[in-house]
Amino acid sequence: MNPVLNSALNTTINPGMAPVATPFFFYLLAGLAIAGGVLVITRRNSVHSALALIGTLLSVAGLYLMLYAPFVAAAQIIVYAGGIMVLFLFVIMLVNIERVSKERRFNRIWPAGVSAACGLMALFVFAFVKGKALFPDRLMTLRESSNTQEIATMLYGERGKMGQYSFGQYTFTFEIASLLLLVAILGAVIMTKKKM
Amino acid sequence: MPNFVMSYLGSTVTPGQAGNQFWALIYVLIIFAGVSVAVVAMNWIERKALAHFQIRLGPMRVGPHGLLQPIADALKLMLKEDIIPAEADQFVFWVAPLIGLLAAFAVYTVIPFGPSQAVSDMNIGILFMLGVSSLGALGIVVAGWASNSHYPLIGALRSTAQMVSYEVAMGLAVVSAVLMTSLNSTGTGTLSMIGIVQAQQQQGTWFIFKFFPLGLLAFMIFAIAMIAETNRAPFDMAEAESELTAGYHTEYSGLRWSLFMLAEYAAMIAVSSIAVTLWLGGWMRPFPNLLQAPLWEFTFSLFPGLTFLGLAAIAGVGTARMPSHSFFRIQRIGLGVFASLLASIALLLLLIAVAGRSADTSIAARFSEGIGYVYWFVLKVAIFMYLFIWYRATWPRYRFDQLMRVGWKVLLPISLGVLIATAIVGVIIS
Amino acid sequence: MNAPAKDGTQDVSKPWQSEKPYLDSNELIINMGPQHPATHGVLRVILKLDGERVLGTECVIGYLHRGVEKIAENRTYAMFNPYVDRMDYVAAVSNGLGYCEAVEKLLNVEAPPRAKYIRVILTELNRIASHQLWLGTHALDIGAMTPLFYTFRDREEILKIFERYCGARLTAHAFRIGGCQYETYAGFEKDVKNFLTFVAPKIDEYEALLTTNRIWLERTKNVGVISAADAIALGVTGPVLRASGVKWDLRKAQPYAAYSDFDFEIPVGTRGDTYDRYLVRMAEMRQSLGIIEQAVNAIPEGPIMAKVPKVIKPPVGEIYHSIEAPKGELGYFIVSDGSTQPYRLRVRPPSFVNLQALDIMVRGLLVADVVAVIGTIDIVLGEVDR
Amino acid sequence: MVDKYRSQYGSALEALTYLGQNYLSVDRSLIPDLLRLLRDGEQFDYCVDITAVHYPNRENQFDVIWILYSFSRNERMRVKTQIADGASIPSCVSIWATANWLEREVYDMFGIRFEGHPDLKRILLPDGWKGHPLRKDYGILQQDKEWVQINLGIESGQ
Repeated sequence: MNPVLNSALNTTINPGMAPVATPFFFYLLAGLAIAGGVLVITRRNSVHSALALIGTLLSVAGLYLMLYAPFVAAAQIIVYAGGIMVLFLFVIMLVNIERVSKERRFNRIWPAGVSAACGLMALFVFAFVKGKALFPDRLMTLRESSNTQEIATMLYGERGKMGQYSFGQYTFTFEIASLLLLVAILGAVIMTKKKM
Repeated sequence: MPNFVMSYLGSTVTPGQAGNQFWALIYVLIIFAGVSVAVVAMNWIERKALAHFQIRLGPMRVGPHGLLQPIADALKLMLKEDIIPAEADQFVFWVAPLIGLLAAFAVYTVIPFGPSQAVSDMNIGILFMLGVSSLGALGIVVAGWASNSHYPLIGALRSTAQMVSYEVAMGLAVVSAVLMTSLNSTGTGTLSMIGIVQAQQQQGTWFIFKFFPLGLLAFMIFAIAMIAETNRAPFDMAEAESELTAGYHTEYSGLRWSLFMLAEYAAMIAVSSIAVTLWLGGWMRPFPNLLQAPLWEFTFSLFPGLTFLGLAAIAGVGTARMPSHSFFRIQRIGLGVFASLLASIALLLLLIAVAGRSADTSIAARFSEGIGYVYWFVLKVAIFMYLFIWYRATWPRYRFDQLMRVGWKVLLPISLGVLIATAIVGVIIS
Repeated sequence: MNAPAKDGTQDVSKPWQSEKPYLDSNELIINMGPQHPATHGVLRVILKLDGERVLGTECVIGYLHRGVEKIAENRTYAMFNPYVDRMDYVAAVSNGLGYCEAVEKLLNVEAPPRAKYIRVILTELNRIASHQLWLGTHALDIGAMTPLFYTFRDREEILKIFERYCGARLTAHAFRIGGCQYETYAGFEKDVKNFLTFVAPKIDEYEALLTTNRIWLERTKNVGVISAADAIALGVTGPVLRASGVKWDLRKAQPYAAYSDFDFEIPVGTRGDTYDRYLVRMAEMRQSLGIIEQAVNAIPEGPIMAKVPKVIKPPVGEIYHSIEAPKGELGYFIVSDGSTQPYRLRVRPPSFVNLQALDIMVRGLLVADVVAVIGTIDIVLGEVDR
Repeated sequence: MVDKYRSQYGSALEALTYLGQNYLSVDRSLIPDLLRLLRDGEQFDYCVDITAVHYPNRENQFDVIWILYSFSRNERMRVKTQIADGASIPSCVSIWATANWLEREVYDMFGIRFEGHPDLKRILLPDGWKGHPLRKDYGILQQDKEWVQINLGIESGQ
């Protein structure tokens, strides 16, 4: 790993924690994540791909742990693996769409898919090459601590005292997210609304 | 070698913190063995207690008073043929019980049997537990799907919907407990399990008694939600024999089926240990602050020994009253051996307790202290286990839609209310 | 779905027809097959489900059909007596009473008073045993495991009394045409009295377990409701009819076998749902205890067998006689052509007719309720299929 | 009550009693409306039973019997009619819903067809069964030999 990142990491961890980020675990988890991702796409049976996706999510949670962000890892397990994936499996089982109709629809739109993938690939390559210039020194400065007060101050600056926080520069993004959720909920209600 | 071992015995830091993988492995093995023994004991107690509730005797043939029945069951299940339905999904069918088991046992890495008796003290302990226990629902969904037959699918969907909806109520109840931890001097709460128990110690009250109605209410919600979470007693819609034959594990047989049973019991113990840690002050003995005097300290440290002595006495009375017919001779010997085993454990514990009292810094003192912690924790969990059985004997089963109604329309609003009330009271007091 | 008519009584004559012309995509047809834990015997119910909700049911019966009525035409009157016990094997004694009384009516013979009293005592004991078996299995279907063991322990006492009286426990061939075969064994009254004092607190135990049990109420209140008008139209009788508010009991309306000498009330429900049927049957058990007590205290002395010719050859003619069996009105229509064998013997089984009401009670409920409703109608397949 | 009907229907209706149980022996043509009249006019609102008796040597071979009971008057009544073999009789499911299964059983056992019955098919015997067991000409061993041998392929039990 490049020295800058390593030293930055070491300073941020509190002294009591022995380094968990041993290379062996890192490669294991990263490998698992990639393998899971590949499996998700290649599997014909939708339940298998869902399981593979769960595998990926869990290994990513492991990666977060290695980044000394247990809270994010736990959130990842609860929200993604425990919550959303269960509902995914629910939908797969309940709707039980036959495979044939899926394939026919999939085949017709593959040109659009490929072009979108190429666009995304170009974006990644561009960011990777120009890395330094684009994000000069935006290293992860968020230090992990079990003290919720510290986290609050880090996230929301000094105003993060108990109860009087305001989102500062994140307000706009927060509103968009909630709007998105609202749309999703309405969609769900309309789609499942049977003539009772 | 001894001082090497001794140094570890005396360690006051959980292996996780000490970063010592080897010692953590030992702890994990101890906990696995402990939980398996607990599951075996639970199996026996459930059958006997349920039987005595229903004015019958329960297993009496296999070993004295059916003591060897769980072992016989385990053997039977191992020898049973492992049938996989024809078009079942081989891989998924094989993986499902493993997911269930993984979810059930992963929780034990964080359960604190004592201030330093836990595999690792994650600072997100309670979150990790909720996350992993919600993975259990995956195992069930996938099992229902893989059996590729009508009833298990419906059973699986039902039990998953039930688990997901009760997780919400459970999570909120847990949050209100965690809120209480932040009312100590430093004003910052903690998610780590050991931290929660220490907070209860500092605040001198178990959270069940804190802000009187709120703590109890949150505890009640958690107690109800945890029964639904493990598909037990009044909420056992999944294996409602009368309609869906046996729910999601209909197609399983033999060892694979026993994995599901193991997962269910392990989940029950895990969930009730969360309740104990959060509301009933984990490993703390009753009235730790009030009765500080060394005399009290000593009497409480005698409790483990006395309990085993009581058990040994019961077993002894059992051997004495065993009928003298030749058929019972072996059983009488068996029960006698069991009684003497219990008696010897009792003696050992009493010895440690007495030795511990005399010299404070000696290994024995720390040993008896450690035993005390584990004993009180296990005692509280055992009470919960008995409640599970009691519910199963008395309550009929909820219908599925009533179950969901209770989950969403009753438990959720109350737990939200309790959460808000705890927050308000907390801010006002601190 | 046949929408219920304005005044709440559905047009019951037309069985369920699905308005939807095509089989709806998520309409499920589940077979609650002949061997299913909750169908109290070999009854197959085809459930047409929309998701969890029941659209309609169709009962397929006949798995236990033994052709009892055909056999009757080839047996003499006395030889047919044991067959009658095999129909509703849970309440065998009351079957026997019905048959013997029907033939006695045909022969225009009256059983002596002592025989009548013995008959009443044994039939009421049998009613309690039948209700206890119903309560045990019904509670088990809804999930409460414990009542089953309590009820079967107490039922054991009744079966012991039958065994001491006539040698058989379940299908006790207790009565003969013209009276009873056996004089009551020494200590019969003492046993019955001990039983009365033994079982009274036990019924309170069942009540304590279930009557105010939150989940029991939730699972049985407003489940399987049938209005009085529908019940009468469907010919439903017994506790199911009384739970719907019709105060009618053959023991009071058309008393037979010394029932006129005893006073007892008829418990009646109001809403006609599963909970009311539960209450009616529990009250009926208590009433039966009262009847037995009065009968045992006032049992007359005297012969136990009327003068009945060795070979029973009733005059040509036909009669219909019915009694109040634990499940409802059990009737015998016997046509005799003067020979020793009945020309035609028709049995009117209460379970067969009550089962017909299942379709009405269950529409719109959930699968779990179908099990509860089958339990509450209290059917015995031996009687349904004959 | 009986004479009111005799005046109305004249010869087609005949009231008899045996051992205190009165019953009407009625001509086949009166059947659906007389029963409806009995239910509405005379409150015989509970149809206890519908059954039949087979008299092979009579030209009208079958007796179809309705056993009625009136709750309000606490009284029983039987209505009998005679029909020839193969003749059908109007169904009274629309009068009493209980008739549905009772008529199906009479059809199953005797082969008497009921017109207007919602779904007249066998109720106790398997659908593919040939013959109607309760007819006098149907031997008692036939049921055993026929079904057991053909379907189960084993020698009959008797």
